[in-house]
Amino acid sequence: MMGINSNAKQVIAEIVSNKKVGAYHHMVFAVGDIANAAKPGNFVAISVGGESSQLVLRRAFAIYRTFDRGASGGLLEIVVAPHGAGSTWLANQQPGVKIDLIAPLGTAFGIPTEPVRALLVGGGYGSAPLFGLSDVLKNRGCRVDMVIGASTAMKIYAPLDGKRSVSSLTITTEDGSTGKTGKVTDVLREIITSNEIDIVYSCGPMGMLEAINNITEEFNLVHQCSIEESMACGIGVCMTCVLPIKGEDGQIRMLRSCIDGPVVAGESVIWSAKRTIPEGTWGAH
Amino acid sequence: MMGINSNAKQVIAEIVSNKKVGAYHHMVFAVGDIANAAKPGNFVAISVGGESSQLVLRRAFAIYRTFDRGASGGLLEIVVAPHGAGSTWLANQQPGVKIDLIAPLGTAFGIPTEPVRALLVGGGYGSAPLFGLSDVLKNRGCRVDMVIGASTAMKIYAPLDGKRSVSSLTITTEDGSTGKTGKVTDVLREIITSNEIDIVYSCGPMGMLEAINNITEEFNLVHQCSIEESMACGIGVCMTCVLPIKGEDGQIRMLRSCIDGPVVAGESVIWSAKRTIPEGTWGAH
Amino acid sequence: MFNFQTTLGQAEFENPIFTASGCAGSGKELSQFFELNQLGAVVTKSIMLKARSGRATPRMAETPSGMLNSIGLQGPGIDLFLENDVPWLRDQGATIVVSIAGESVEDYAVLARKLRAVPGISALEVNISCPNVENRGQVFACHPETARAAIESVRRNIGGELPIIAKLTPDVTSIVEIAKEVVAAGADGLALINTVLGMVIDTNTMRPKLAGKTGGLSGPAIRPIAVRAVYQVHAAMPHVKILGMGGISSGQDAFELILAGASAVSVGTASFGNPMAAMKIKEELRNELISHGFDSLREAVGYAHRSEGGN
Amino acid sequence: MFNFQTTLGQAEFENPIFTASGCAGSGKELSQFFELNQLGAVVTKSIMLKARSGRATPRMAETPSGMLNSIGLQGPGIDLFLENDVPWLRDQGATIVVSIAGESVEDYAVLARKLRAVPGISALEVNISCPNVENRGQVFACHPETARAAIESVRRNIGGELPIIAKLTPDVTSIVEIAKEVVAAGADGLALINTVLGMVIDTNTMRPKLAGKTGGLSGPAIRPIAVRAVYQVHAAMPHVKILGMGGISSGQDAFELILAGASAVSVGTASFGNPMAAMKIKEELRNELISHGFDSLREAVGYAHRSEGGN
Ligand SMILES: Cc1cc2nc3c(=O)[nH]c(=O)nc-3n(C[C@H](O)[C@H](O)[C@H](O)COP(=O)(O)OP(=O)(O)OC[C@H]3O[C@@H](n4cnc5c(N)ncnc54)[C@H](O)[C@@H]3O)c2cc1C
Ligand SMILES: Cc1cc2nc3c(=O)[nH]c(=O)nc-3n(C[C@H](O)[C@H](O)[C@H](O)COP(=O)(O)OP(=O)(O)OC[C@H]3O[C@@H](n4cnc5c(N)ncnc54)[C@H](O)[C@@H]3O)c2cc1C
Ligand SMILES: Cc1cc2nc3c(=O)[nH]c(=O)nc-3n(C[C@H](O)[C@H](O)[C@H](O)COP(=O)(O)O)c2cc1C
Ligand SMILES: Cc1cc2nc3c(=O)[nH]c(=O)nc-3n(C[C@H](O)[C@H](O)[C@H](O)COP(=O)(O)O)c2cc1C
Ligand code: FES
Ligand code: FES
Repeated sequence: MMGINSNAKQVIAEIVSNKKVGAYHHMVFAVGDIANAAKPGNFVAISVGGESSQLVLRRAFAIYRTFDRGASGGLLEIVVAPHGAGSTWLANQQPGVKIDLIAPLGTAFGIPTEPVRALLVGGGYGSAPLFGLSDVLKNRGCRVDMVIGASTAMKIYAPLDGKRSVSSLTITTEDGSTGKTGKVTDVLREIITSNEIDIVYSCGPMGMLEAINNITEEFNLVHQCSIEESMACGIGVCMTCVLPIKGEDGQIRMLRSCIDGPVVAGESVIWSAKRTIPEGTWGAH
Repeated sequence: MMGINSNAKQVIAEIVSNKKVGAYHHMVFAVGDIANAAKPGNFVAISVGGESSQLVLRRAFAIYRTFDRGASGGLLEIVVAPHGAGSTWLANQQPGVKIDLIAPLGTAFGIPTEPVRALLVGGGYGSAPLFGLSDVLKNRGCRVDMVIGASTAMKIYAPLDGKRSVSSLTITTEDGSTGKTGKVTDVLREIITSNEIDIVYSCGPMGMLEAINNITEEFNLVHQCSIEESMACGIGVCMTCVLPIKGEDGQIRMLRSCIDGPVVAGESVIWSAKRTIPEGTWGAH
Repeated sequence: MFNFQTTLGQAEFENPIFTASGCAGSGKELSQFFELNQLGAVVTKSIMLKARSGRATPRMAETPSGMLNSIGLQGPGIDLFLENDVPWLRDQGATIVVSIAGESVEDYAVLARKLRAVPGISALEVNISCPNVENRGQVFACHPETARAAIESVRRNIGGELPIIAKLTPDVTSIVEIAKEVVAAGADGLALINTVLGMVIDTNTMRPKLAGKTGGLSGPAIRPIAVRAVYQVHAAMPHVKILGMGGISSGQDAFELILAGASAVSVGTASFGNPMAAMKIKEELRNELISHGFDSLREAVGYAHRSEGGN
Repeated sequence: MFNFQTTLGQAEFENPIFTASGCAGSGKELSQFFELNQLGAVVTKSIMLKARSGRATPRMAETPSGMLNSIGLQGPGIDLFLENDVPWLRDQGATIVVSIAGESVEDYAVLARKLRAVPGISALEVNISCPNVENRGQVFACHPETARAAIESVRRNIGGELPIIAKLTPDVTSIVEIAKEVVAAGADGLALINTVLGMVIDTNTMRPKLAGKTGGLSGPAIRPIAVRAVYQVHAAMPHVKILGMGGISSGQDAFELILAGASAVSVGTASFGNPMAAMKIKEELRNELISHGFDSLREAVGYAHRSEGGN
């Protein structure tokens, strides 16, 4: 457990841009060195609400991309879905405003050493971290296919330059307002088969991740997924963000999704637990 | 007691301008009809902190001036001294921001029916409501002299057009950075005598008001002062803002400075009480 | 048609949004902002036998998402109150809940006798979260025996008509124990919660900020405590009607207390920040209930207690 | 030279800023942000006899200026804790206060025996705000008898060396009564306050938001309750050292608790919003004390209690 949060830094970062993209806000922060340290899958924890806010906890956001601009400092980008008080506040902040953030936090997507065929599956704003991942995979010589799904077109996050970086992009919406009508899982089996996928990466709501995991098990594929649990601290000190994870020793433990996640192996998650403590969990009684 | 708050309206008012003037912010709000109803001495109660603020109470500000612009709606002006969380937040809000305010509240300065010689004495931002008062008095044919004091030059609020509206303006600062060195009370006796003052109006910290009242008693002058007590509601429902006031029947009562004040007769205030309940107060035991 | 009506004991109310005692003045102050007959009820400031000057100032301190107050029950005394305030409220068509407070068990008896024949009062809220001068200034509602004694005293003297709502403090080891005691003593309903004892020290003067040193904490900060208290008491005595309060400032907050088990809610501190708070909350609560598919307020009361199987 | 040192029982600390139990993980998580030896002490997460998975999720809900948690004391158990966590903290040069929690009086005895010979521990914080399985799950600190029994059990088994700091819950009718009881039972100091029992109902699911239904309220919302508790206990027992906590997020907040009577303060929830909170508070408190003319922390402890004549 040495080196928890070992790349993390707290900085006051200026908002460089804030653009509405469909239902989301694409926000860019000037973060300095942090940009170098971030890997696809990591997240950033952001203070919300300003000076005399009643919101005492940070909000976590998956890092969409980072740019190292050398001497002029790095940029970090996120995609915000205005939802409750905190995310709505953040989405309303304009360029020039200074924001307190901590990054990079959490685990990153594992990158295969061989050039493999990877399928990236994102739900809603869950597509955001997959574009950075796609770039890294491509640089390693991997073929990258992508599937993005949401309830409706406004909630599909698929920027142009992101689209260009993948070999194929399939979009699904439940209301059929863009792409195929249905869920991401409706198209996975065909893509996995026809594109001879070796590994699946996913990010989105728990229900979607579970459905994806059922399919990857069916095909016996490696599945790395980024989970989203309610986090009070984001740095491992509060124990609120736990979920049952089976270790290599077969033991189930309540692990923190902020430092042992958000990216975890799909096979290690006890999907059936559904927010209970499964029998046999270490320390359960 | 009929007609409490009877002219008060709650409106969402846009900030029209916000300019730093010395240590203060001169702020202008587009308030519509309210501008007509306000009288010198009234105050406005303003929500601070924004959407998810931890500041649950309004802040009171003396109304500096109002303008009726006919069809295009009225303007209301205040002078804000950034102090704690609420006033600092307000002073940082820029034109275009919408603010929830209630006005006009509280009692107004009594206007003599005859053309008399009035002396207006303000401490710090306490000078603000006196300029509107001065205009009204001048229109009634009164001669108006003014004294403004503060600890230092930056805390003297005396705008150019305000200065023009008075017959004489004396400024005092404790550090001598502008005007005469000393307190307002150091110059009062001379002005009262030489200008044959009939009535004194004052607004500022309690200590200053008390010192002024000692002098007006000495000269047997009418003294109307605007007091400042901690207010939770500003509209008379919470009973936090009380102070002991002697009625015409000689009975001392704990009266609400938000509806029975802020302007009260200097002679009715039990200055010696100093935040205690004086003996003989109605209901004290 | 959505049914917003509610009951507390035998009393019926058109809607579940009340003002909180001590947070609506005499009613006149708010009537400039909305018509008082739009409220489920006006709960009056706790009235005592005699006129009271209340505590010295400062009487309030703002705190994170809340405030402390130590008003000390300033008021005109029951006789002037019945002469002036009640008739005025009646003229407005307001539904009236009178809150009373005593310094002794006997005070409660006298207050009840003075009130029992007064027309136009819907219920009595009995504030027993105040100091008992006969018992070293200990708060009645802090101990089962004194809580019981105060409520029994009202019960015996009020006659059969007026429902009694006992208002409890959360500053106890078990609010359920006190609630059971006052219900056994004859309370028809419970008002939960009064303020939480707190203190602020002024770091400039380096002394307690309030003249009375301690004060009552109210506002959104205490809402989780209120929800817990209402939930616990409703779980223990589902048949006892609860008037919930503590930090309600939106329809969603009111909905939370209703789901926990409150049949009506009082709006206190929120009215200081916004005189229209009660009206805003009323509208928002109605929408909240309708959007969740409820046909009436009553169906939602205590809904958070349904068994896991429920949907 | 300004003297920032403080003592709790026989234990001495370089400065009065501690982490709060359960709010600093194992220490490792924070050590990326600052050196742990800069703290007055690291107070470890309450450790129990055996490994514990803690409660099901959701375990937290944000509330106005605060949060609810129901972690359920997840942890590795005392043996692994002594094997891994304590040596690591010692290596960092951290001053260590170990927090223990039991489910029975006997648990506290065993924990004390396991700890008494461990080198490098400065004090024991005894968390008695946890359920007693032998007494219908009632919280030890809620009743004088069980509070006393738990502390006595530690006292008898710890030997004479380690100071015992009893951590109390504010959810009682009289915290002074409980405080007196645990001091009589052998506590050298008191930690005030643990979280306040609360609940949030999720208006979407219309059920309690936390899997454990109720949770502990912490953060700035409860600060006035903490200040009051520290002030009351210090007034009653000025000689007993207090470790104050509850919503401290600035040096001014810490100063408030110190003026009320705390000799040191723990920073909890504030570290969730800002991992550097403890360091920021330390700096701000030092400046606050110096700017008020104090030459040492000690002079300021309980200063708000001085008589009216004082300046
Ligand atoms: C690892 C991780 C990555 C995330 N990435 C993104 C992202 O890229 N874009 C984005 O818009 N949002 C993301 N979220 C969700 C985001 O952190 C906020 O929780 C969400 O925006 C709701 O916060 P709020 O203040 O608007 O809602 P509120 O209702 O005010 O939140 C109240 C509390 O509940 C928690 N909470 C509420 N909803 C969620 C949720 N869905 N997941 C976790 N905690 C929640 C909040 O963190 C907060 O503490 C991510 C969350 C996690 C844990
Ligand atoms: C009738 C009246 C007229 C006022 N006119 C002006 C004005 O023209 N310009 C101006 O800058 N300020 C004025 N004030 C003071 C103003 O209302 C704020 O209280 C002050 O700015 C401090 O608020 P804060 O949020 O910055 O401080 P905080 O410390 O955050 O305030 C905390 C609480 O204490 C109360 N409080 C703090 N200081 C004072 C004070 N001096 N008087 C009353 N309550 C206080 C606040 O209202 C608030 O509820 C007036 C107050 C009253 C009662
Ligand atoms: C200024 C003030 C005065 C109060 N006076 C009384 C009172 O006279 N009688 C009473 O039973 N409760 C009184 N209360 C308590 C409120 O009725 C209510 O129980 C409490 O404030 C919690 O609700 P809130 O958070 O909505 O304010 C008072 C509260 C405040 C803030
Ligand atoms: C997530 C969390 C976990 C906690 N765990 C413990 C614990 O294990 N033992 C304990 O004595 N107190 C525990 N507490 C209580 C804190 O130590 C502290 O007493 C309380 O939170 C008030 O301080 P704060 O407002 O600064 O957080 C916990 C608090 C929180 C928020
Ligand atoms: S969010 Fe605090 S431990 Fe993970
Ligand atoms: S401020 Fe509430 S009564 Fe005056």
